[in-house]
Amino acid sequence: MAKIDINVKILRYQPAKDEKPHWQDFAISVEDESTVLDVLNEIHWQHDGTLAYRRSCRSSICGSCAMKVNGRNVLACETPIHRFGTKLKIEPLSGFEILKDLVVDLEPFFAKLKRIRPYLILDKPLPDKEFVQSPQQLEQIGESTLCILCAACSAACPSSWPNSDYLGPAALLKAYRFVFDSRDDGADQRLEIVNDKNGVWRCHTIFNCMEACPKKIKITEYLSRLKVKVVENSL
Amino acid sequence: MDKNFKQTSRSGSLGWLLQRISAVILFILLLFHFITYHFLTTGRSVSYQQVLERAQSWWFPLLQFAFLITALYHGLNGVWSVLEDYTSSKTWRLVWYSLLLTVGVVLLFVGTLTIIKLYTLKAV
Amino acid sequence: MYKRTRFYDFTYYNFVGSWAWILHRLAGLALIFYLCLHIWVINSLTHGEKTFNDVMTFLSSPLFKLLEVGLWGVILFHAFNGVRIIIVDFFKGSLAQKKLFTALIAAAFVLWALGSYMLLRHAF
Amino acid sequence: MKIDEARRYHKIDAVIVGAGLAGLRAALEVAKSGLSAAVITKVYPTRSHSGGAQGGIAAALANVGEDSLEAHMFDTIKGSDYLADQDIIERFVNEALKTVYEFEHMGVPFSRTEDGRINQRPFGGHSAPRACFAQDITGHVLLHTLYEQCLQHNVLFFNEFQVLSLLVKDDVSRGLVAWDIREGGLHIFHARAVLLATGGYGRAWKVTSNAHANTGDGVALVLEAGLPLEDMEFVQFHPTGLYKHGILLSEAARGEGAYIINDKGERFMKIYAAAKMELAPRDIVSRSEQTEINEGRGIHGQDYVYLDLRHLGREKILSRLPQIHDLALNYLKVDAITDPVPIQPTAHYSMGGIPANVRTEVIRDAAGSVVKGLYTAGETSCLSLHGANRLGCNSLQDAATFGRIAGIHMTEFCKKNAFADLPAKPLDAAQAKIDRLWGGGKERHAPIRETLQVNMTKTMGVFRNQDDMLKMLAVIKELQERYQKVGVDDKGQAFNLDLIEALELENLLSFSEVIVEGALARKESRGAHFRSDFPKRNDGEWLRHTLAWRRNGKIVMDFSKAVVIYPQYQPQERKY
Ligand SMILES: Cc1cc2nc3c(=O)[nH]c(=O)nc-3n(C[C@H](O)[C@H](O)[C@H](O)COP(=O)(O)OP(=O)(O)OC[C@H]3O[C@@H](n4cnc5c(N)ncnc54)[C@H](O)[C@@H]3O)c2cc1C
Ligand code: HEM
Ligand code: SF4
Ligand code: F3S
Ligand code: FES
Repeated sequence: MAKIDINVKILRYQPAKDEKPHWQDFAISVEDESTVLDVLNEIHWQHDGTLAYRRSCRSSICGSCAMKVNGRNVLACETPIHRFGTKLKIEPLSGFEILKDLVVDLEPFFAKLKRIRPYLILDKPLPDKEFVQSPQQLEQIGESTLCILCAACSAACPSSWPNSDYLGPAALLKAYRFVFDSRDDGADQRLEIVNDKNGVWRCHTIFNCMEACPKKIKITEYLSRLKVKVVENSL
Repeated sequence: MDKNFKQTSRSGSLGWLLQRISAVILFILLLFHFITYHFLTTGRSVSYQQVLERAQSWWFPLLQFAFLITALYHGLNGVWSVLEDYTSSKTWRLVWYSLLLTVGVVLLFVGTLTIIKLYTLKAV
Repeated sequence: MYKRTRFYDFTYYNFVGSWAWILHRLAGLALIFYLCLHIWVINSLTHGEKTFNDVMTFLSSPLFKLLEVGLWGVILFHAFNGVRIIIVDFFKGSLAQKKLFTALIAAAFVLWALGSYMLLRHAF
Repeated sequence: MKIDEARRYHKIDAVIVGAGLAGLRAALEVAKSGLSAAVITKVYPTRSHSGGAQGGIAAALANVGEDSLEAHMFDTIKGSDYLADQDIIERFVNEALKTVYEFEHMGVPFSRTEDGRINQRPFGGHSAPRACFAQDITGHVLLHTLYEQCLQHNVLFFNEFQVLSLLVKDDVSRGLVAWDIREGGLHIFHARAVLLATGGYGRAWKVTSNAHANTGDGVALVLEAGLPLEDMEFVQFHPTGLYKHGILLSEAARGEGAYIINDKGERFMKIYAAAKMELAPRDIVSRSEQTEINEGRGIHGQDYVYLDLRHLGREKILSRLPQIHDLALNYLKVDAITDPVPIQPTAHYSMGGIPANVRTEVIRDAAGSVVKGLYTAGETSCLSLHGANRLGCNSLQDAATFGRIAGIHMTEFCKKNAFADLPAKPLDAAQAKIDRLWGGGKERHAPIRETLQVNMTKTMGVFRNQDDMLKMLAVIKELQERYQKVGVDDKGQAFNLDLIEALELENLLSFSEVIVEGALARKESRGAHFRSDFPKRNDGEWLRHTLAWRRNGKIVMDFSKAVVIYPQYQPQERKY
């Protein structure tokens, strides 16, 4: 536990006065085991109160603090600075519109989530107790339920950059999670929604999403299974 | 809420599947095509005569024709999917689509003609 | 609000996946462009022996041979990466996509070297 | 009326503050009945702290072993050190099964038994395997599933809105005023019924497992509205907080067999709880750790001890406790496979809060008179279900079950009651808070918060005594003075984090005073509240709740609210 001097470059954008984002440098001294979030807090609390960013749980479960650090999407709160040496370059997520500094507009992201009907759709009557679901059936969707909706994947997907209509990996992963839930009866509706040019077919297996996911979810694999399911269903 | 996702009502499932099926077929045909035409025909060793001879065995035009169709379909369908990624306006989409279709039809015609001609031409 | 990324974010750290995709796309476009020319040129073969020989001479020139070597490389990359995509799509390739990439590209490289030898052995 | 000056005015049947388990569950219930329900939350719903819960949600399903509602009831009563109200617990255990089955029907991916039923595991203080869980992300999946249900039933979401004042007049709730974080500007929400579900207040401590958002806004708002708070002195400290960060290392580590050791390498729990060792209840383990630290047996004489996983082996650590391994590595650069992990007790759960009855109606005096149209549920409420110490896994169940119950009663209330008129000048209180911060005082909020948190951790931790607490009170008074002169750097409207944090600090300073006053008043040791100067439980005088108001700037207490005790569950000594 020692103090080190680091150089932090942050992409600033204050909507009230800036026409375009610009870089600002901060030379600060922090403990060597700090995380990127600690660094932002330090700057915000001690140097420049106008810096804006999102954070809450600071234990990598709430998904607030996804941002681009040295060219990669990460969760600021779980990323120790010792991974980067003494130079940090912090930017908001690509792909989304910037509201202010590191805060991006996530409304489209959540709207897309809603779009794929992210809830069990049931035709059968409810049992008195729980539905029976075997551990093997659960296994199919287990990993996909880890998603914390941090948007790191969707922001990293080159397919979404030129075209913000694309549903994006996070929403599609959610579609997978319900289509492959043994309890669900709504696959037809949901597959119809994702079977669209702006749906699953805009995924070109680029893998940036999977590389960016802080929960290490094998997103591309699940999107592939979803595609095959759509094909099976539409033939 | 739906302003964030324009449902295009265009399914991509068939295009996607055919792109992959055509790819597998192409994989075989293209290697074949390259070997027969490009590797074995190098140098001045190939004469008009030889080419015509081979072109007139019964299986050759069939393979060439299959190659022509799959390659055109796969390639143009690929370009279409690229263009779709970058154009969202309906009009432009229509323009591109017609253009690709025309190119496809013309090349299919020219290519087929070539194969038939090569098959029927008598060496002089 | 400010929209920063309009087409491609070149400052994003590019992983195996995204470079492979860009190259695959460019290769595909190059190939369909070549295919169009190819069909056109081959058609001229049917215009008699004189034209045939003119074309053939050009096609056998060292410059063209070098272009062909490049073409062969482009084809192999697109074809083998295409195979990787198909394995990802249907055979759980995502779970080892980087290894797959390395293995397939290595195979493509070997074929490229072999093919290039074949193409160039009579050229100079 | 200054409604015109509000950026916007919304008229909605039921307005729910907070999008954790409690808030969302209530909103869902209201929305299903066809009334309009709006959720106001300062972070996106899925960012709420409920998502951080790992262990599980308690319900006596008896899927894995023998269990019964009575056993669940008794465990909860005993766990609470007999301070919990037993009528509340009775309703709680009766509804708990329904809550879990409903969750399952909504699609929660609970871990399963071999025959496909909801799996359950043992948890501290529960006498049977009662924790229904989903891997180690139970809260996360519950929260996400509920959010998705709310989307389906068209609950209105006001994401990134921070509530700044309650519009309560003549003991009738009329709505509230909130600041739009995203774009700036005050909004008036005119409602028939309001639910406060703002979560815990652990952010008053430096070392805490709580999220940045857990600044106890709800309790502060209630205090400001002239209403009382209950049992605020009871705060649970979790024994395995990551050193300095306070981030929670799940109880699963000890469940899997991890040791806690001091500087001499001894498993010191053998002195304090020989039978249960590391698996004794949280308050006991936390106190034992602190005793070791205070007596100089912390590692290198410092204020931490070790959580030792090394003997579990690489295989088991990586497969069963991957999260713990990652946390230690990312935050402390410690590899749990080869090195022990520094830990210390961390502020974790707020037992106290906004007093309410079994119908979740907010009450305003010891006699139980209610504030019309005002409800509360979840960690911010004090029903009192957890008494002096809550059992693990009971709080998710609390939030969900009483969220649902709140929804039911709010729906009923909305159907019977018209919108009450807004008070004159509804915006004034909220506007004044902002104006003052924008006025440009010289003090900054960050050092004030830091001083508060450091001192709270020092004096209001697992051990408390009169001298320390009096000093703490003086610190708080001084900080409150300083707060009057705070100004913020950021004068912008959009996403003004500076302003938000300064506003939250005001809340922290406000309720911390109540915590200290409550702890000073309660001259006994019970559950999580341990006074070195009064180390014994005192049932004769203190089988009662503390209620505290702020009147004319002073905290006023009332101890006449007695604990509800059924004859069959008389207080006994609490032994494990
Ligand atoms: C690390 C950790 C692990 C835990 N593990 C378990 C466990 O295994 N089992 C268990 O039963 N319990 C566990 N708990 C406790 C449990 O998670 C919480 O008690 C419970 O989730 C609280 O839910 P809630 O709905 O009351 O509040 P929260 O989930 O905290 O939600 C509060 C909401 O209020 C909103 N809010 C707050 N202030 C304002 C304002 N001014 N304006 C607008 N909105 C506001 C927030 O945005 C948020 O949406 C754990 C707690 C922690 C910290
Ligand atoms: C030899 C075997 C070939 C294989 C295995 C193959 C495979 C593939 C695959 C799987 C795709 C789909 C990529 C996606 O959807 O993201 C694709 C796209 C494409 N292919 Fe091929 N291909 C081959 C040959 C060709 C040829 C000969 C051409 C040119 C005529 C061509 C042109 C294209 C184009 C333009 C695309 C679109 C690129 C994109 O969407 O990014 N391919 N190919
Ligand atoms: S899939 Fe991964 S990257 Fe994408 S939103 Fe979920 S957690 Fe984030
Ligand atoms: S990066 Fe994008 S293209 Fe598909 S595999 Fe991931 S969503
Ligand atoms: S702050 Fe919650 S994920 Fe980083």
